[in-house]
Amino acid sequence: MSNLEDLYREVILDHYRTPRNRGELPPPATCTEGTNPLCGDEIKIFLNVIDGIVQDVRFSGHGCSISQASASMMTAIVKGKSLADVRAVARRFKQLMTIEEDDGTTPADIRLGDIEALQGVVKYPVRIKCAVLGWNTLLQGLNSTDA
Amino acid sequence: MSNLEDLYREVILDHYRTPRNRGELPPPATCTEGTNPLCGDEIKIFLNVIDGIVQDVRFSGHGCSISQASASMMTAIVKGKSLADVRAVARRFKQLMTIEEDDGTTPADIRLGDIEALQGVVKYPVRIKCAVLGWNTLLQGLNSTDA
Amino acid sequence: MTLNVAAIRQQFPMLAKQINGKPIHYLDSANSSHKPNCVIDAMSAFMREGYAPIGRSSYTLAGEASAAYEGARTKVAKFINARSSREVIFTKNATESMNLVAQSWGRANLGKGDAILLTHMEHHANIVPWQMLAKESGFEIRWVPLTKDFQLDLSSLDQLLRGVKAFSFTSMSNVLGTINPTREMCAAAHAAGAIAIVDGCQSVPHMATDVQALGADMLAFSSHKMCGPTGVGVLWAREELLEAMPPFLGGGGMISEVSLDGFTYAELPHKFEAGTPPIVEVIGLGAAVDFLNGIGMNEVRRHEIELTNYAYHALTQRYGDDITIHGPTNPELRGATFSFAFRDVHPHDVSQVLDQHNVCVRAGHHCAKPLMRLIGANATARASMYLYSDESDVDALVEALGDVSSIF
Amino acid sequence: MTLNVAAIRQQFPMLAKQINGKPIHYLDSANSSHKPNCVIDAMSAFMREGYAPIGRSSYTLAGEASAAYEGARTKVAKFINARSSREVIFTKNATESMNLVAQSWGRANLGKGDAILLTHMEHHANIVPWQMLAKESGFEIRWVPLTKDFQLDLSSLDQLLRGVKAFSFTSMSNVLGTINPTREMCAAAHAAGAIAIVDGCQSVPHMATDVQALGADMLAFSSHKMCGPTGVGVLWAREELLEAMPPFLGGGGMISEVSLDGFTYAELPHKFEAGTPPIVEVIGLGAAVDFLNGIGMNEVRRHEIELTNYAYHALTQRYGDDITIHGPTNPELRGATFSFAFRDVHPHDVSQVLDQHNVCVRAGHHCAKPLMRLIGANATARASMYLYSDESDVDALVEALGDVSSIF
Ligand SMILES: Cc1ncc(COP(=O)(O)O)c(C=O)c1O
Ligand SMILES: Cc1ncc(COP(=O)(O)O)c(C=O)c1O
Repeated sequence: MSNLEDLYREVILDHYRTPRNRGELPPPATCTEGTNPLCGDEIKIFLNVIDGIVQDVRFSGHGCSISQASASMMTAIVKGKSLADVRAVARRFKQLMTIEEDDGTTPADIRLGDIEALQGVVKYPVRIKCAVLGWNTLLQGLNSTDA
Repeated sequence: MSNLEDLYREVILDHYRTPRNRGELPPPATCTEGTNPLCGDEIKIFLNVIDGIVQDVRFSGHGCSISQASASMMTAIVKGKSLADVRAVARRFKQLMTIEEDDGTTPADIRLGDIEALQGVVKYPVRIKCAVLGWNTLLQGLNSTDA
Repeated sequence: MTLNVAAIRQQFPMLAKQINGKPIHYLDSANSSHKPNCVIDAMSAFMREGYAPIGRSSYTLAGEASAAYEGARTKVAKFINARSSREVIFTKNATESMNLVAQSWGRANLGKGDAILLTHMEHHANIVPWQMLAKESGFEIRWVPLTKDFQLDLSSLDQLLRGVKAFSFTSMSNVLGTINPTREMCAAAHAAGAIAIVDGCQSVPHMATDVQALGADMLAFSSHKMCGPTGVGVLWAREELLEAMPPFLGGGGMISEVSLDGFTYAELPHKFEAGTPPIVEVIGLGAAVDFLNGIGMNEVRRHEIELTNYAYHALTQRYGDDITIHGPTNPELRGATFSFAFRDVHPHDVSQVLDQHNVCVRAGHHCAKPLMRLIGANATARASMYLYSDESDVDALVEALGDVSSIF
Repeated sequence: MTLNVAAIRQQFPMLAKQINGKPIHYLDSANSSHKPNCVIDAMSAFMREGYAPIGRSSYTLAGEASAAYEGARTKVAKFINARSSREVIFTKNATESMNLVAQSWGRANLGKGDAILLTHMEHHANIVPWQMLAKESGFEIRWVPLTKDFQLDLSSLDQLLRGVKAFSFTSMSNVLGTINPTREMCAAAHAAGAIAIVDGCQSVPHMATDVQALGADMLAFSSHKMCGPTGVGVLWAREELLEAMPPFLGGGGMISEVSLDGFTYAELPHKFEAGTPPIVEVIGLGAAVDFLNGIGMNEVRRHEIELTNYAYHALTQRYGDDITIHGPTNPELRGATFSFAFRDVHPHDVSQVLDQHNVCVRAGHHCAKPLMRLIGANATARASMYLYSDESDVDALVEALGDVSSIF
C-alpha cells in the first residue's frame, strides 16, 4: 500500500515502537492531561521547567501510532529548550500541520528535524488531531506553569 | 368559481348570516368551550339538559362560515332531542365528515336534514375541523353533564 | 424590478407547479420558503455520492463528509458575519434554538427577582420557552407594547429594561412585517446590563445580517425560511456566552468524557450538538447560503421593498376601506408580509376562496396570539413574499379577493 | 443468502461509489446507514412538487403536505405496531428523544430518593441526559453489570429494580452487537413498578419491532440508521404516559392558547412537536419504512444472522488469537456489529490501513465510554453491517486486515 508509506514513515513507526521519554515525573513537575474526544485517546505530559528552561519532560497515556510518535518526537525536541523556543517549535509544528498560518514570525533557525516526517499526516485530515494532541497538551501545561 | 359552490352552499351561508340559537344561557345551563388551535377559532356551547332532554342550547364565539353555520345547524337539530338521540346525530354527522366509520349502529331514523349540506366540506380536509368544532364541544358538554 | 425574478423563478420547481391547469401563487413564504434546484440537488448529490456519518469515524468518506458539514458551518458564519464558526450551533429549527437559550442560558441565569423583556409582537417560539422556564424559576416577564402604527413603543424602553437580564425580541414581525430597530435595541439592552437575543427568523432570509454590526449577543433563525431544507435551524451566540452556558441536550458528540459518575463536555460548537446532526440538511443550508449570496441580500431586500410598495398600492387602491392591512405603511420600515382583514369575512373563508384561485395565503393566528389579541382579531389572512415573488402573484391576490366579495 | 442483496445494493447509489477506482466496503451502518434511491427521490420529489408548510396553513398545497406528513406518522406507527399514531412523536434524532424523556417524564417524576436503572452497555444518549437531570434532581442512577460473555448480567435484576421508577436500556448494543431480552426486561420493570424505556436505535433498523408484544412503555430510534434521512428521530410512548407528561420544547404548533400570562398546550402528538418539524425528512422516513417493509424485517434479520456467521468464521479462522471480538459468539444472540481488537494495533491505525482498501470501519469509543472501560480498551475498531452488506464486504475486511499485520 504505497500511499500509506507517506503516513507511516519509518521514523514514525520507530518512535511509536520505542518511544522516547515515556513515563512520568514526580512533583514538583507539572502534569497536564489531554484527550481526543473523537477516538478516546488520552495523554499526560509531565513538565519540569526551571529558570525558563524545560529541564525534563515525559509523556504517558494511550493513543494511536501517530499521537504516540508525535508525543515522543516532541519530548525529544523540547527537552533543554527555553520556553520561547518551545513555543516557536510548537508554532512551526502547527504550521506544518496546516492548522496555523505561517505569519513569518517564527524564527528561521527553528528546525523540526525528524518531526518533519509527520508532514504526511496532512493528507489525512482526521489524523491531524492525533498528531497535535501531545503538543496542545504541552502548550496547556506551559500556560499553567507561566501563570 | 363553480367548485366553491359545493362548499359554500346557500343553506350554509344562510345559517352563517343569520345564525340560529346564537347567544348565551345563564346557569344552571352548562357552558363548554372549544378551540381550533390551527386557526384560533373559539366556540362556547351552552346547554340546558333536563330529564335527559336538551331543553335549550345556544352558541357563541368567533369562527369561519363553516364553523358558525355548522354550530347553528347543530343547535337547531339537537334542541328537544334526548341525549341518546343527540349522540346518535353527532355520530351520524361525524360519519358524514368521514372521521368516524359507519359501523351500522346508528339508528336508521336519525336524519341530518339541512346539515347534509355540509357534505361538501369533506372535499376540503382542512375545513373538516371547522365543521366539527361545535359538535365536539357539544359532546364534551354532554359528557360533563352526565358525570 | 431589481432582481431578474423570471430567472430566479425558474430555479424553483415548486413555482412551476400548476393546480387545475393554472399556476400557483405562493404567498406563504413567511411561513416557509420553497427550495431552489441547487439546494435540492446538493442534498440528493450528497446522499448519492458523499454520505457518511460525521465527526466520529475516521475513514476518508467520513472525513470528507465532516469537512462538508463544517464547511457549511463556515458559510453560515460568514453569512451573518460571525467572528468564528465556533459560534454557530446547528439545531433542528429556530424554535429549538430559542429553547436552547431559555433552558441553558436562562436556567443558569434567571431566578426569583430577575426579569426578562419580550415584546408584544413575538412569535410563540420567543414566548412559550420563557413562560415554561418562568413557571419553574419564578422570574418576571415584561413586555414592550406597540404603538398605534404597529411599531414597538420604545418610549419607555430604558425603564422597562431596568434590572432586566435579557431582552429577547424579533427583528421583524411575522404578522405585521414591522422591521424593528435591532441595532438600537441591542445597544439599549447593553446599556442596561442585559444581553440582547434576536429572533432573526423573518429578517435573516430577507436582508443582509451582520451580527457584529447589530451588536447582538444571540441570534436564532431557521433554514426552511431561507431557501434551505427543513430539519435545521441555527443559533448564533457570542463565544464567551456559549462557553459559559451549560449544555442543553446530552448524548453522543457533545461529551469529552463519560463515566458512571458523570460527564464532561466537548468544545464549541459540538457541546451543543448532541447526537447525529441533520447532516444532509446542513449541507443543503450551505447550498442555500451560496444561492442567496449569489443573488445578494441587499438586492433581495430592494426587490421586496419594491414589491411591498406595489402590493400596498394595488390592494388599497382596489379595495379601499374593505381591506385593513395590519402593519406599517412605509415599505422601508417593513418586510413584504401583509396581514389583513377583508371586510368582515373570516380569514379562513378568505383563504379558502383565494385557494380556489391557487393563491396560497395563511389564515390564522400565525403563532402570535398575544399580538392577535392586541390587533383585536382571532385570526388574519397573511400574504408574504420572497425573492421569487413578483407582480403576477400580487395581481392574482388582488383579483381573487374580488371573488371573496362576491361570495360573502 | 436469504435476501437478493445484489438487487438491494443497486438501489443504494453510495454503494456503487468507487475511490481510487475500487469499490467501497461500507461497514459503518451501526453509525449511520446509506439511503436507497426511493428515499432520496421521495425527498426531492416532495421538495419539487409538493412542498408546503404543514399544520398551519389551510390552502390545498398545505393540506396535502400535512396529509403526507401525517401519513408518514401512520406508517411509522404501524412499523412498530403502535396502538395509535398519536403515540409517535417526531424528534430530530434518538438523542433528542431520550432528552425529551429525561426532561419531560424524568423532571416530572424523579426527585431525591428516587432511582432509575441503566446498564453498562448504554450509548451516551441513554446516559448523559439522565446524568444531567440527576445533577439537578438528585435521584440515583443504578447500573446492570455485564457477564463475561458480553451479555447483561440479569441475575440480580429484581434486586436492582427495587424502588426504581424507570428501567432504560438498549435493545441491542451498538458496540458488542448483543441483543438484550427486551420483552423479559420490560416485564421485570413492570413487576417492580417501573416503566420500561427502550433505546431501539440498533434494533429497530435490523429486526421486526412490536412495541405491544415487547410490553415497552417508550421506544426511541433514529431515521438515519434505518435507510431514512438525517434530521429526524422518533419517540414512541404509550398514550397515557405522553398525556401525563409536560411538554418539552415550547413554541409554535405545540400550543392551544398563549397569552401574556401563560399557555396551554395542544393535543398529542403536536404537544411534543414545537416549531416547524423536519417535514421533508419525515416524508423520507415514510419512504424508508415502505422500503424496509417491501424487503421484510424478518428477512433483514435472517440475512444479518447469516452474514454474522460468515464474518465470525472468516475473521477468526484467518486471524485466530490475533483478533479479539468483543461480543457474543452466537449469531442468534447478536446483531451484525463487530467490535474487535487486532493484535495490539491501535484501532485508529487499524481503521487507517483498512481505509486504504476502501474498507470503512469506525474506530473509537462508539459513544459508550463506560462500556469501553469495562472492556478495558480506550477504543475499538467496529465493523457493522446491514441489509445491503454481503460477503464481499466481509472478504475485503479480512483481506485488508492482513495489511495491518504487515505494517505494524
Ligand atoms: C444504541 C444507540 N443509542 C442512541 C444513539 C444515538 O442516535 P442519534 O445519534 O441518531 O441521536 C445511537 C447511535 O449513535 C445508538 O447506537
Ligand atoms: C418570528 C418567528 N420566530 C420563530 C419562528 C419559529 O421558526 P421554526 O418554526 O422554524 O422553529 C417563526 C416561524 O414560524 C417566526 O416567524
